[in-house]
Amino acid sequence: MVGSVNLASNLDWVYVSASPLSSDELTKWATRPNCGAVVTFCGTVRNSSTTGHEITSLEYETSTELAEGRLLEVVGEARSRWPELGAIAVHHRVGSVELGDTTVVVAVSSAHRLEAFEAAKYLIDTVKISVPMWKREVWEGGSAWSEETHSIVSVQQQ
Amino acid sequence: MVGSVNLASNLDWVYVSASPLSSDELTKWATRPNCGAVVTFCGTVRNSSTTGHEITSLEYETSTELAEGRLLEVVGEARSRWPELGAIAVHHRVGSVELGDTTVVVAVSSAHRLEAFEAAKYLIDTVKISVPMWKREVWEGGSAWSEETHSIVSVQQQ
Amino acid sequence: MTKLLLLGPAREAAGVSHDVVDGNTVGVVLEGAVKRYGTDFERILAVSQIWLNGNAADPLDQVGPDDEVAVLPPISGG
Amino acid sequence: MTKLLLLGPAREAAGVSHDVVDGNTVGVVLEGAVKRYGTDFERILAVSQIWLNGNAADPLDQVGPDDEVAVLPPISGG
Repeated sequence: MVGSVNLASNLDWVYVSASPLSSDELTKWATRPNCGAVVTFCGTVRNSSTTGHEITSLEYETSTELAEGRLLEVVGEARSRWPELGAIAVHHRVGSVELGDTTVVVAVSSAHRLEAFEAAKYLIDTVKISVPMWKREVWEGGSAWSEETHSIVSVQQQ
Repeated sequence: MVGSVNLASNLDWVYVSASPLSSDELTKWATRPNCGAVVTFCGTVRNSSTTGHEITSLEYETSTELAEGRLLEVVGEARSRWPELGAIAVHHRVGSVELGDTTVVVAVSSAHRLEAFEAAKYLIDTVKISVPMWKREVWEGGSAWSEETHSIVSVQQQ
Repeated sequence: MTKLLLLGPAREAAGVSHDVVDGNTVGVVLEGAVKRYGTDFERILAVSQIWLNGNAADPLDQVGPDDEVAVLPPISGG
Repeated sequence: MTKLLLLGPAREAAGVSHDVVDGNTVGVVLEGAVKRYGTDFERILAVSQIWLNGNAADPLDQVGPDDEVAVLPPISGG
């Protein structure tokens, strides 16, 4: 198990990885005896472009240290908003990601399902706007930065 | 692939099964090229009882035909509420289910994540109140029907 | 003669999950079931939903040998 | 002397991801970076966030050789 884990609790696991992500691994990791609900979100590369090209893959770039630090902040904010949560895992892919492959996975467990749904939605919404992560669209013969951009916002702003 | 599948579209898959459920299988099945988001919900047996005993497992009983028919109705209602959904899968376990094991899995894909979250929540909330399914709590030396009961409601009522 | 499907606590009270009962309406079939299974079953029937071939039924609905009347007590969720 | 981390379009405009630049405040370090990398970089810097050791920075923040100034252009989500 790699990535930045809050080892004291073994309840928080964030990871920025150049290897394929396994939503199954996160779902199983988040499943706990006192938690009846696990909500998992997978974001995958779909055939939709901001630059008008027929994209074949995406290329994600970041600083692993800064991105994992910000992911832990997002997880901490989720814990303060939903103190009854069980385990929280957020993994984000970097490097080249093919069409259909998973770029981000969030898994949250809780005794009851409402908080797990709410927290999973907050986590992915906030990861998308708060974590430093740059995306290049790659097509046959070229590539360019995604044209849908916005400033990084704090984890409290979502 | 077993269970009641809407073969015309290959987009709806409901299943009532006496074998262990695989949330990974449902998540992978629901992942489609035009869908950037997949939300998966797993409900697991937790150590919490309505009868005051130290439960070791749950025993689910139903009519597979009636339950799968109702599951297809729930899926149909979700499609009419969120027409932009991709694939929808709902599997429910019957028979004896151990502590920590999965009793129900919902997986929904969509181009964008908001509808996938909303539909997954509607699906599990409605499955819990609309699908005929009876639960016995089993402990060392005895068992009894769960004491939290309510009448079955229609799939539109949620 | 109509097929009867008994589920959960109704199955337990009746002692069987499937049966065949005389009657040409849902109501008459259920009266025959109460006569056959007794007061424990009657108490559960009073709080149950009745489905005919998978849909909510009325006591006056006509039934024949190919129809299935199901007794669905309150459920306990997933 | 302070470490400089350049990300995404800032990295592309500068031609390097890591560098070392003279200066005892965040502002002076960034002026040195503009002088070194040119106007493409300057244009991106104008719309970027600046972090110092992982937190939002002010141009007047003091920096030394163990500090890292990061230039974070607008992001494109996950």
